[in-house]
Formats: sequence, structure tokens, C-alpha cells
Amino acid sequence: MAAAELLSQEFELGFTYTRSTGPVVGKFLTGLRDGKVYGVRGSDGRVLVPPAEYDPVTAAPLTDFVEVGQEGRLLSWCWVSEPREAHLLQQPFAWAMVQLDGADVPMIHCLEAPSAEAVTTGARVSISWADERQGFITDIRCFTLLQGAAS
Amino acid sequence: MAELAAVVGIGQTRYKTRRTDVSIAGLLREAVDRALADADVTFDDIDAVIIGKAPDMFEGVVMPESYLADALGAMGKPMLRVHTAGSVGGSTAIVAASHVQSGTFKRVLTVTFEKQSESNAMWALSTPQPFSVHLNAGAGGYFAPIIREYIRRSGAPGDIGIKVAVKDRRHGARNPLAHLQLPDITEQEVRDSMMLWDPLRFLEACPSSDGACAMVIAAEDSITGSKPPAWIRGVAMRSEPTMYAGREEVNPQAGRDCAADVYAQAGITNPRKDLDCAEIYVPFSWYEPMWLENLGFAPEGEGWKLTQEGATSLDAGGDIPWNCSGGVLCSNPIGASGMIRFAEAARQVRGDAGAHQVEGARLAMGHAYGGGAQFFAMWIVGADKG
Amino acid sequence: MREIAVVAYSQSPCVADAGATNEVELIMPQLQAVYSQLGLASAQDVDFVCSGSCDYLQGAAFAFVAGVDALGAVPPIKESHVEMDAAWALYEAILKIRMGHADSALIYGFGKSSPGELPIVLSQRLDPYYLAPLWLDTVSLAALQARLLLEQGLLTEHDMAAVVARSRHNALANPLAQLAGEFSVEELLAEEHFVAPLRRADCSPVSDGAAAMVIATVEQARAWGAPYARITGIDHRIENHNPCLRDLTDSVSTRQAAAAAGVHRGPVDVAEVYAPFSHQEILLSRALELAPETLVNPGGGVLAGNLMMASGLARVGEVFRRIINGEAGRGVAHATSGPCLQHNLVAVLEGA
Amino acid sequence: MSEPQADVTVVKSPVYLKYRFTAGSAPARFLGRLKEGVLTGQRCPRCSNVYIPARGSCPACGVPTEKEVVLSDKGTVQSFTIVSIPIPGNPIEPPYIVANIVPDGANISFIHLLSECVNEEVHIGQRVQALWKPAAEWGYSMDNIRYFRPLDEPDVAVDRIGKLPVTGLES
Repeated sequence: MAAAELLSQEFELGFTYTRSTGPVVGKFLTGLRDGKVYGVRGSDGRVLVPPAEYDPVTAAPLTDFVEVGQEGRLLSWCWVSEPREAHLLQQPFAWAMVQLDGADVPMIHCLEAPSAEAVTTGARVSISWADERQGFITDIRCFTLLQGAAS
Repeated sequence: MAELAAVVGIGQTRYKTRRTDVSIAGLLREAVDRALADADVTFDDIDAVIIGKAPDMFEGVVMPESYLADALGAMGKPMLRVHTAGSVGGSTAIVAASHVQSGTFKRVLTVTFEKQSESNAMWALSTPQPFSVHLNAGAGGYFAPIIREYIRRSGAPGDIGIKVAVKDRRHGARNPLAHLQLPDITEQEVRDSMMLWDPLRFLEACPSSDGACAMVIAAEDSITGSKPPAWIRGVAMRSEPTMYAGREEVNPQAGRDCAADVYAQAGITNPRKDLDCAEIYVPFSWYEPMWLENLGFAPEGEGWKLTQEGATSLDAGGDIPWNCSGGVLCSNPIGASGMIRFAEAARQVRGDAGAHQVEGARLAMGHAYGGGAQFFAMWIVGADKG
Repeated sequence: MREIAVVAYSQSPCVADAGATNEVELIMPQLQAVYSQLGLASAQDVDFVCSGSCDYLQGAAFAFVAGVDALGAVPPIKESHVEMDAAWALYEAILKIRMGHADSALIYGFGKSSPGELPIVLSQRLDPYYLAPLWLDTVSLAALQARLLLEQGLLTEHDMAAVVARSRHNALANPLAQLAGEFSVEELLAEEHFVAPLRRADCSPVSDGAAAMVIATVEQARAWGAPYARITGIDHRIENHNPCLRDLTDSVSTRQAAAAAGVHRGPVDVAEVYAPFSHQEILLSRALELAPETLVNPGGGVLAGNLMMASGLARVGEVFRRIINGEAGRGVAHATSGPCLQHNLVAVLEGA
Repeated sequence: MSEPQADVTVVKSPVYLKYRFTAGSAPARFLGRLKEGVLTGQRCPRCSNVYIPARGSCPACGVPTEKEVVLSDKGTVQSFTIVSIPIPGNPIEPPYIVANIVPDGANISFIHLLSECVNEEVHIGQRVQALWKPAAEWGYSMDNIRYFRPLDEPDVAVDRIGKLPVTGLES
């Protein structure tokens, strides 16, 4: 019996999904499109950004929306020296856990920075909006460092 | 040896082609909130959460139970995700029941869903892969030849499928949650609908739906709610390979064995006589006569006679109504479809099935199948403990 | 409650790319191995079969259906599947035995992750509105966690490198490992960062393979006459999905599962901890409250080879092996699932 | 000022993943022979049934299959359906026939197209043969067979479908 040839071929598994947002995710994405950031107040009083649909402690539906700031503080980060093809930024960048002003928990998004050395935990960062906003999480293009304002 | 367990809460969404008003989590919560309310419990009373759905490609969320933990109030609890192809709704209910029947938990929440409108069912069920050796003509293309063989060997008249299609849609018109609402459907309309996969016409096939179904299952000492519990009298699952030499595709042995197992547990010797009604997974009309035989409601080759004489019709006053809720032919959120059968069987024996109630139902069967009619899950629920 | 024991276990080597080996071909040798440990002919000789796998690893819907072709399921068998690590298939099988619907069960898990880019595939496990569209890969997410631990002074990069050095060293004695060798902490720290603060060596490799196990009631285990280890406790708990809503410096669900499984009721000779990243082994060992004398991941753990969807089951299998070999009397196995240790399972095994 | 826009309720989310698929060794052997215009199956060492396309195991016995068997490109219609909707990604125009065909020498059917026939006259037990594409177009694909077409041979009794030797009806 002849040895089997190695049959190998690339393929793409993909679909452009149509996601209905429901009221909570919809509020947040509508806000992004309009250049605003909304969180929601949880059962323990914490402001959660992006807004959780259901309370992280009690699972109750959440509806008490709060607009929060567009600047915040870097709580943790990591440096991607070789971005993957799927990543939104193709230059070396950081993933950032950012607690926006007025929020009580951080959110994760990309952070554009010239180098890992420029990034420090505690740094002040600001939202950099996408040129065209459509109501999607990528309306936040990324975070950027605010100069000389470590807190 | 198994501990006694019962369904004490049932919640379903309205089934629709597209539920654009809710997120994925919101869709599940609609069913879950109704099930908790029906059982008169809150998340605090739930010990574990068991979730099921068909392939993740439908919504494009990998192992979505991770994301859904918060919405299902599972924090700090065990959570399990079942996936057994089309039978998953049924097997999820059985796995959930085992959490209680094993004596491990007092009360569990189980939920299944599909939000098929996020993608496209045809695509999600047969995503492209290189070097596939099988021609893919969709689910109908797979099952239609098996139906043709059934018709050949049973000699069933050609209109049996049409009768099932009309009967289940008329049943569905009694059920406000049903996706297809076709109260005035006629046999002529079904006959005139497009022949998709000969001998299956458009109106003989199930729709593609968004929806979720949830249940609360509790131990004998933890029954809640004001409605009577539906006691779980038997549970069974069977699997066999998709293809093997000599496989009986029309009347799969896995289905026959599964039924024999679940009947033995519930003390059923004559399903047509002993059961008051059944919710059986019939996604294509002809599967009613085929499953009537496979499940022992009729001798081999004679299932179609029950359909023909109206034995399975609530409207015709049949002695063994099948799919009073309208069945899969009216609503088909794939991952939930099996659990809907199990839940609707429970609704019947709780006397809580509304306009599609079978009067005085005491013992009912829920059934689900999947893959190439190779995975089976069944349960029997009763108004009595047994 | 019925006493249940692990009676047979086998795992394939961890390989970076199983190449021309499909699911059936991956699974079958492991099934044959556990059958031969017990003198069974096929899955017909157990009462229940449960498997764990994930369609998205290789990008094909219903991958597990093909797995059934490896079982010899004619006549039909009692069988189920979880879209989770097979450690949760084990959990389902235990419930089935406890309720008296089975006296024995075959459990298997398999994963062929090499066809895809696993950290990116798993990014789509994050919530579909806020995080998945960012393609936040699992390595980056773990790196965010590692920095929190580092900057709060809960561990050092030296500690992390020490975990890696021990894993590579231990793996030298593990013929199934993918990565093994003698490395000093200094050598490891001299490597460049991959996703800082993580180095490549801090991350488990992507491996293809399968694992299989047979469990049974203690009565059945004795009837088979094979050495066995009793499962004296098992529990699993899940936490919030969004990693930002959890304390990433601890694993609350591991603590809950460990307490419920009875980890602290006796000394722990060996612990197999499913830590895909070096810092997580330290974090999890603390959450499990392991004593300094407990042997942790003596075969190298998943840092030496990570069979996605089977590694959790493999942790249980490894503890079983140590116990029946007489190397340990009581051991703890841990499995994890979900982003950044969202969901954790803990099992306690003890000698017969 | 532009009109205030409606709230966001639906978003489009592209989820595209790249994979490199490698066929298993049994399917690869099958496809390799198919590229040479030969249909092959594998015989189970335990139950002796011949499987096409081989997946590497006998699904009934759960044991590896290794013995390759050359099959005929003649076969029998086990069942079929006339399809009126297109197959995604396939140029064939409805209505067309999809048939479960057992090649002579095998004990299991596969699904393929049936053509050059009157749709209404196709029947279970009918004899058919593969129409191959020109050899220059053969690849690692069942598409090497354009379709099956009726053979002028007597029908196979239903209880013999799936049991014919590789020599077909002649034996």
C-alpha cells in the first residue's frame, strides 16, 4: 500500500453574524456611536463599564445607566511586540485594563503606545475614537497615553 | 436507586424567525425567568446550571456557556454544557435530571437555546471543509432518501406526510408560543407547496427559529411552586454511528433500544395505551409514521395508519395525540427543540398546557433525536410518582 | 453515595501537529489502551460513554460525531458529549453512576488544535459584543493577569521561571511531554518577552492528542481486578465571565470547588494543576492551599504539553497513575475552562 | 446638524477564522486513489464489511481498518431524492437527483448525483455507473465523478443492495 500523501489545505470558517444587542448592549453601542461612554450601576453600587446586562453578583437585569469619562487609569497591560493577523492594531501595541473616570471596574481594549517602555501601570489614558463610528466596540479605536499625567 | 426528581418550573420564549429585540443572553433569560417564576424560586434556590445547544457556529460564540454564566446566575455554582447534535435539548434535560437523581443536588436550572438568525442554518450545519468526500445537499437531502425507503417498504399512501404537516400546524395554532401560526392550513396548500427534496415539500419541513426553553428540576423533598410537579419516571439515551454496513436507517436500532429502556423504567408495556400523549421530534412530516413504528406505538409498516385515522390528532380526538404543541414542524430553535419536547410533555402531565392540553393527561413522553438519526434522548414524565 | 474509582487511563503523546491523523485515528489508540488495561473488547463492555471536545478547535461542526466511529457503537450504546474539557465529561459520568444508571463509564477527550490559531480561536469564547470583536487572544489575557500578580507583589518573574524550569525538568521523565529539558531560571529569564510580562516558556504549547479513562463503582473495579484509585470528592464552580469583574489574582471558584471536594480533609501527596501559564500554577496552588511538601505537576503539567479539551481529564489520569504506582496515597486533580481560569474543577483521588 | 440617528439594536459582527486542514491518513489514502480514478474502500478485520470512504475505523466494531479494497465504479441505488433547491457552492441546477449509491464490492452507500435519467423513472435497486471527468481534471475529490448514470442492467433485489461483490451482478 502506498504511503498516504499529506493532504493539507487552508480554509476559512467565517460568517458576518447579525447580532441583536438588546437594550443594555444597545445603549452602550449607541453611546459609542454618539461619542459617549455609558456604564451601568450594579446591585452593589459599582459602575460597570461596559454595562453588564445582568448583575455580576445577583444576576438581576441592570438598567441604571451612568455616563462615565473618556479618560482613565491603566490598571494592567501587556505588550504585544508581534501583533497577530486578527488584531486590530498591526503595530506593536499594548492590551490595557483601563478604569475610566467614574467607573468602578476596568475594561479591556487596545492601547497605542510608541514602545513598552512608554507604558506604566497607573498611567492616564484617553479614548481615541475611530474616524467613522457605527455603534460597535471598535468605535473605540484604542486608548492612547495622556502625556505627563500619571496618577 | 435513582432519587426521585420532578419538573417544577417551565419557561419558554415565543419562537420566531428573528428575535431582534434581545441579545443572546436576553433570549435565554426570557425562558429562564419564566421557568424560575413558574417554580416560584430565584437564582438563590438553584444549585447548578446545565445548558445545551447545537453547534457553536450558529452564533459564532465559542463555548458560549462561558459568556452566559452571568446571565444564568451560575456564579459560584457548577455549570455544564451539553452538545449531542440535534438531540441536545433532550440530552441536556437528562443530564440536568441526573444532577438531582444522583442525589448530588436538590434543585437545578437547565436551559437550551438557539439564535439561528445570527447566522444561517444551512451554513452553520455544514460549514465548509477541504477534502470532504460527501456531497452535501442539506438535512432534507440526507433524510429524504430514508423517507423514500420508508414509503417503499410500508406502502404508505403519498399523502401521509401532508396529513402530519396539517395536523401539527393546527396543533401549533393552539399554542401561542409556536413560531408558525397557520390555523387555516389545508392539505391542498401543503400539496401545492414547493417540492424541496422529493418526497418532502416546503410545508412538510420545519422552520428555522430563534428561541430558548428552560426548566427547573427538583428533588422530591424540594418541590416548589403552585402547579403540580411532573415526576420524571424514566430517562434514556442511545447513540450509534452515522453510517455502518447494514445500518437500519428507517427504523434505527438506537431509537428502538432507547424506547425499550425508558418504557421499562416507567413500567410501560404498550406505549399507545399507557401514554396519554407524546411530544416527539418530527422535523420532517414523514418522521411521524416512522417514529410511531420505531417507538412501538404501531407495528412495523403500520405507523402511517395511526396518522391516517387521526389517532395522533388532538383535533380529531385521537387516542394518542402527538405534538399537541405543534412540534418541531411549528418551532425549531435547533438546540432547544429537544428540550421543548421534554418540557411540553411535562406541561401536559401538570395540566398546564393551555389550549393544547390533552384532557386528563397523566403520563407523557418527550423525545429528541439528532445527527443522522443516530442520537436519541427520551423521557417519560407523569402526574404520579409511579 | 456510591463509591467510584478510576480504573484505567491512557493519554497520547502531546505533539505540536498530529498531521494526517483525524479524530477517530487520534482517539482509537487511547481507547484500545484502556480496554487492554482491563481486558475489555470495546465500549460495549462499559455502561456509559461520555466525551469532551470543541468543534471550533479544528473548525468543523459536529467533530464529536466522528468520534463515535471509534467506539464500536453497534449495538447502540448509552453515550453523551460535553462541549467542554473531558474532565466535565468525567463529572457527567460520575452522576450517571451515582444515580445507578451505570456501574462503569468510558470517558475520553480529544483535540486537534493545530489546524487553527488556538489563542485567536479561543478569543471568540469571550462575550460576543465587547471583547470577542477585539480578538483578545488568550495569551494576552493571561499576560494582563500576570502583570496584576507581579505588580501587587504576589509573585516575581523569577518565581514564574522557576515553575517553567521545574516543568521542563519533570517532563524529562514524561515520555508523553512535548517540551522537556534542563533549564536554569537565569536562562529562562534571559529569553525575550513574548507578550510582556510573559515569555514564550511561560505559556503552555499547543498540542494535538487525546486521552481516555474508565471509571467504575468500587465493586466493579474489584471485579475487574485492576488497580484503582477512589474518587473521594469532585466539584466544579464557575465565575463571572468578564475577567474585569473578577479578582484575577485569586481563583475563588477553585477555592470553592476544593472545599466542596474535600481537598483539605487530608494531606495532599500530589497535585496535578491545569495551569496553562506559569503564573497560574502559583495562583492555583495557593487557591488549592497546597502544602509545600505537595508534589505539583510531577510530569511537567500542561506547560510541557496541553491537550485542549483533554488536559483536564489528563490531570485526573496523572494523579490516578501516581496512586496506583504507589507514588502517592492521596492526590488532587484540577481542571480549568473559560478565559483566565473562569471555571474550575477539583477532584480528590485516594488509594484503594 | 444631522438628523438624530436611531438607537443601535443590531450590529454586524464578522467572525472569520483561518485553519489549515489536514486529512486523516485513511481519508488521504482514499483521496489519493481517487485522484488516480480508482474507488477504494477498507475492509474491517472483525466484521469483514467494506467501507467507503474509509475513515480509519469500522464504526460498527470500533477497530482500525487497514486493508484496502478496490471497488467497482458500478453500483446500485439504495435510495434517492429529487432536490429542487441549489446546493450552496455547487453549480448544479435544480431539479437534480441525489442518490445513496452502493458501489459493487462495498457494504455501505455514499451520496452522489445521478443524471442522464428521467427523474420520475429513478428507483431503488437501479443499477448505475460513474461518469468520470476527463483524467486531466482529476483531483483529491469525489467531484472527479461528474455524476452516476443508469446502466442497462437488471435491478438488484432490495435485500441484496449493499451485498454485491466487486464483480457486480455477473457473479
